[in-house]
Amino acid sequence: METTLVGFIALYIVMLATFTGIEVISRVPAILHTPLMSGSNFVHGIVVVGALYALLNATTPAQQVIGFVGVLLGAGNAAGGYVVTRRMLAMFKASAKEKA
Amino acid sequence: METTLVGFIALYIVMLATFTGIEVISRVPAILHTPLMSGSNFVHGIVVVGALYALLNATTPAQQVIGFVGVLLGAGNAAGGYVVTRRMLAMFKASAKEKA
Amino acid sequence: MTPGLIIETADFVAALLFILGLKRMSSPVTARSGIVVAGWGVLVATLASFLYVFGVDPAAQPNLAVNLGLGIAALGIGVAWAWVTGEKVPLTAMPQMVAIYNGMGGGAAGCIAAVELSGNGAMPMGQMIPAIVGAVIGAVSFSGSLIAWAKLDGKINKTIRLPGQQAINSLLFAAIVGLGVYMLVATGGQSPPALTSIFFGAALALGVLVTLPIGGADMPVVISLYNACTGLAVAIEGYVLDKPVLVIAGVVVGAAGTLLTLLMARAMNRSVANVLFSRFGETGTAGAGEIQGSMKPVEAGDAAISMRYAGKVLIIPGYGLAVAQAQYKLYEFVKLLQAAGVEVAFAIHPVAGRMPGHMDVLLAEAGVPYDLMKELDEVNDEFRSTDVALVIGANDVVNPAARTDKSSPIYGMPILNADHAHQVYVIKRGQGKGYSGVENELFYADNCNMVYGDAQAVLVKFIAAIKELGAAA
Amino acid sequence: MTPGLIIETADFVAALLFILGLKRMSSPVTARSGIVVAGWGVLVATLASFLYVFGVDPAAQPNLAVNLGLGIAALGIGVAWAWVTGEKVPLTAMPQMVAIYNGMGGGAAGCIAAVELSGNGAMPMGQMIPAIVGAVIGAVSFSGSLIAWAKLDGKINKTIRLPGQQAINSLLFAAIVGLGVYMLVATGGQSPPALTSIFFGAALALGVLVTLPIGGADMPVVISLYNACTGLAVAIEGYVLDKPVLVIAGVVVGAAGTLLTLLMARAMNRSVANVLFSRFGETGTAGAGEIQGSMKPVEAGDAAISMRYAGKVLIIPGYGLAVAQAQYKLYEFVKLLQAAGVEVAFAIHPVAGRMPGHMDVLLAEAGVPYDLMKELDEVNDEFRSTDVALVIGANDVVNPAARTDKSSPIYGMPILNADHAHQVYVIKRGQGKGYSGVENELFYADNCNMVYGDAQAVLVKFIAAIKELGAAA
Ligand SMILES: NC(=O)c1ccc[n+]([C@@H]2O[C@H](COP(=O)([O-])OP(=O)(O)OC[C@H]3O[C@@H](n4cnc5c(N)ncnc54)[C@H](OP(=O)(O)O)[C@@H]3O)[C@@H](O)[C@H]2O)c1
Ligand SMILES: NC(=O)c1ccc[n+]([C@@H]2O[C@H](COP(=O)([O-])OP(=O)(O)OC[C@H]3O[C@@H](n4cnc5c(N)ncnc54)[C@H](OP(=O)(O)O)[C@@H]3O)[C@@H](O)[C@H]2O)c1
Repeated sequence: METTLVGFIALYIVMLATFTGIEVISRVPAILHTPLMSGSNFVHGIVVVGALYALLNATTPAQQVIGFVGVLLGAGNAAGGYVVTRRMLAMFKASAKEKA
Repeated sequence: METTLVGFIALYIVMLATFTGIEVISRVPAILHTPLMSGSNFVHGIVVVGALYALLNATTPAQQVIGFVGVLLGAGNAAGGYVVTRRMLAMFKASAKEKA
Repeated sequence: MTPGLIIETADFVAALLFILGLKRMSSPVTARSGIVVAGWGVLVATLASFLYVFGVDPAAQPNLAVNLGLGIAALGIGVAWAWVTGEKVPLTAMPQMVAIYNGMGGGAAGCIAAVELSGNGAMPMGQMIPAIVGAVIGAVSFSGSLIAWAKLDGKINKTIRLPGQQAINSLLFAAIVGLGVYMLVATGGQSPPALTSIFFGAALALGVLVTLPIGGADMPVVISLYNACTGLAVAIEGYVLDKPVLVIAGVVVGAAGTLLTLLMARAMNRSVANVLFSRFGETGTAGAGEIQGSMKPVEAGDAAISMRYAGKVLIIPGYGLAVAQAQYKLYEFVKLLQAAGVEVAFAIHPVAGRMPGHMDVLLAEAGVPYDLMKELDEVNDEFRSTDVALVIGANDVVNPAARTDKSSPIYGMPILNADHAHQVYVIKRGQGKGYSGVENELFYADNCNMVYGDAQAVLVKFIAAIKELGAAA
Repeated sequence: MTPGLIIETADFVAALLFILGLKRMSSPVTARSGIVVAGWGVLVATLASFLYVFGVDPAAQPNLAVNLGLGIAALGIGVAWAWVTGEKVPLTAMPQMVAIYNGMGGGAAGCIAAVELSGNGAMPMGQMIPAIVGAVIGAVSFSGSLIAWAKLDGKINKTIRLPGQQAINSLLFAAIVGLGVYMLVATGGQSPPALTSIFFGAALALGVLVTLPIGGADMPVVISLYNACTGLAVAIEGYVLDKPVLVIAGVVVGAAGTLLTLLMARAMNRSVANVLFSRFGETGTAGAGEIQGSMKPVEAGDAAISMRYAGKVLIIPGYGLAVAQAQYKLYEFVKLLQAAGVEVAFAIHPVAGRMPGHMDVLLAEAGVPYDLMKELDEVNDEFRSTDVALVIGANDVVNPAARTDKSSPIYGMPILNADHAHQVYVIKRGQGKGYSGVENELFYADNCNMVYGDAQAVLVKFIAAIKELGAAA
């Protein structure tokens, strides 16, 4: 893989991602702060992709074990975060016609 | 100059800058929309930096002329945008004690 | 630190300062420092860019002293000229100044492209395509903005429309695309100067031709659009030059310009394409039906006195206030009311006047504190509890047809609920219609009275009436 | 398209989907689709990443089949386990599940670092420094989150605090830094496995030791902080692996976690450092002075009937509602009131309960529509025009001392103005204090009556009283 995240470019990406993150997230209303917590937790589950890369390139048994554990943990992060967030959000409903 | 804005990295920068721009700017209240227009106009005055680069690297007289014009125009953009925006913003004041 | 590193650092800092500066624009309290913050960004990056002298192309080495001199001269002249004009232009002429400064930015982007395309060697495709696209956008933005300036400044008064305008524009556009592709494929970055000149000439002509037929009143939308275009051109040339700071600044401005353009178009109930390609009002006027009732004039003095004894007055300024330059007199009048214990605020429609935020700047100029300026959403429910709504040179923004008349061209546009106030006074010169050219039912309503006259003249009478009252008491 | 290009495209799409997904979280109307959008992002990037098989290191080539099998197995097991636990965990156990999933992410980042550091060749400094820093953050986040899980899940009940805790932690931290520097300088990316193991062991131990002394009630703050840490670790390892999508996702999550952590800390009127390093309540309780007056108990039935005949009731839920799991009974009661024509809404304090948004999720679970849930700023002025404020298991969030008593540990925290309502009823079991351990003057106020009992039990009585009334009528 050609290295692209060199020097200042990485800084630019971090700066812009920080602004994007702060702006986007500060618009989430307090009512959704618990799902936001688990939803953002889900988003870093993308780490599983990095773990897969590490595992596929493992050469020693030690690397294979660590890589395996990494993928396992990352997959758990992603899947668990997704399910829990979806379950919570599914509960938020607007007032419907079906009045009590 | 080493080329760093290659391929996807440029796309990432554009994507993040777009989100940052939209989020930051949609927070500007209607009351400040005229200064926002001239202020953002000022920001692209940074083009003068690119024009300077082009001029300093000019080899032919034609390039020198075009480069000169570019720097002139860019400098006008930046300086004019700044002055006009500052003047407008300077007028916005809060209610003070000094009641009429 | 090497010169290259210093330049890169300065660029990074500039990008950061731009975003921080724009973030400060989210409140009138911090906005003033925002432009200063962004200003430091441009300053730092510009100063640092002189360090390029340590790394110029070997081919440019012999020219270095000359180029440096030219650079300093160009910077000096450009800054000095813009600073002086910017300082002394009256605030009413702001829109055309924004147009001209914006055009200059587009022109600068075009110049960068021209230098790169007249290149010192073969250019890879990946650079050449953006360079050409950026060149066209920059050039159109340049010449188009100049036309916008000329129109707003009264240098061009007519909307000039050639027969078959659309076809001509399309042909020209096709020619530009063709030339661009030819430059790309056939010349590989070494296109002969004559060809490049024709290419740029065509792009400049396109900007002129596209802008000429658009009416002067639509110019602010056009300027905002060209602002976005210049941003885009700068971003693209930034990519060509491998300068991330230009890309970021350009993209952010592109977003800002696009947002403001859409906002204006939406608030005018038209699409951006409609603004650009069709003459407005041609269909509009026919729409409105006959309105029942009559306009009831009232003496300026009587209106002023009834406001003097009101509990709460909401003032709705519009384009006519700007035309009459009556904001100073208006605030003088408001201060008299306040001194008499009347609660006064300004209800400002997002597209009152001819630019977004036009009225706010105008009122701020006269010294009105920004906490008295209320936005539509904030104030619209207050009209019911308002004794007097005073409409000054506004028309479309208080037209109830926008709420009720599906056939009206302004139907669906949010309006200020002036008609909900107990009493409405409208200051205008006569039967003149607003920007959209439709009749306004509000003026015929039972609770509405007209104070005819130029806004400035009427306000002078208002002030006199109140002062007289004070002297008599 | 080459495999590499497909992977890069998928990564880019994933980053875009993450941001679009999070943007949808800005409203309960769109939030449900937001997590789905972000979900597609992870799915696309994960599937694409299998294309790495076409470009593995030559050294890893012989292992490819095994590695691929391991990868699929690990993915399968991880997803299956998490999906099943995630689906069946009760909603009350959400905080600890978030903790454990978060810890797993930190662990995965740590594993990436471990693989890279046990590298296939010498690593440049520019990669090794971030790899090591990311490893520490990831490992601390992993073990710390597990402790947080254990505490919240009741597996660890005591706050375990060693003598000289601070000194031990500092020493351990210094040791980790020392080891890291040694690995960096002396081994050049080829550090012996034993050393690496000690290094990671120390980092894991640090996470445990830092988290153990923190009280269970403070755990949500800690989880949010570790969420930010995991984001940071992921971003850093993304840099090491040259994967921009990891950098962007990690940084965005880091921002989210930091924002939520600061929000919680500020709403609790404490600094983050205070949460982490000092036992809370030790000083707090002493602060409050004697309160005049007495608590006036009232029968559950009487309270219910007075609400039945009120015009407007605002309900303030707090931690006690969660403890009693009384949200279903509460909404049943509310529906009875609504059927009787009473206007009912919920006033929700940003830090009611033990997590930000805790009450909202709880009420949503019981079926309360989100448009009845009002935020503090939105609702606080309404109390003056409210007949009855019903406080259920809430304490700190309605404590007027936050407004008036400068010596109180909660002074300055924004509170719900329950005391401004005409009548206040408070449901709680006895004299128990809230999270901050201070007395609450509101309970002694003239317009306040106490309904003693477990929230669930009291609400059952409320419901019975209203139903009886309906039957009698
Ligand atoms: N703000 C923007 O971004 C923007 C951009 C482009 C277009 N627009 C459009 O501009 C319009 C703005 O609405 P508006 O209500 O502010 O203005 P308007 O609808 O254009 O009406 C202005 C009124 O002012 C009166 N007037 C003109 N000169 C006057 C003077 N010297 N003294 C007193 N009255 C005078 C005119 O009537 P008399 O001739 O009878 O005096 C006219 O009816 C909207 O239709 C909007 O869509 C806005
Ligand atoms: N939300 C967050 O993000 C977060 C995070 C960490 C900390 N905190 C803190 O948590 C506190 C939240 O305030 P709060 O008002 O929601 O709760 P609180 O101040 O902790 O008070 C809870 C009250 O509920 C009562 N209670 C407990 N179990 C009950 C039951 N089964 N039935 C009826 N009542 C019961 C208790 O009194 P009895 O024992 O007399 O019944 C207690 O006074 C704030 O201090 C906040 O800073 C919040």
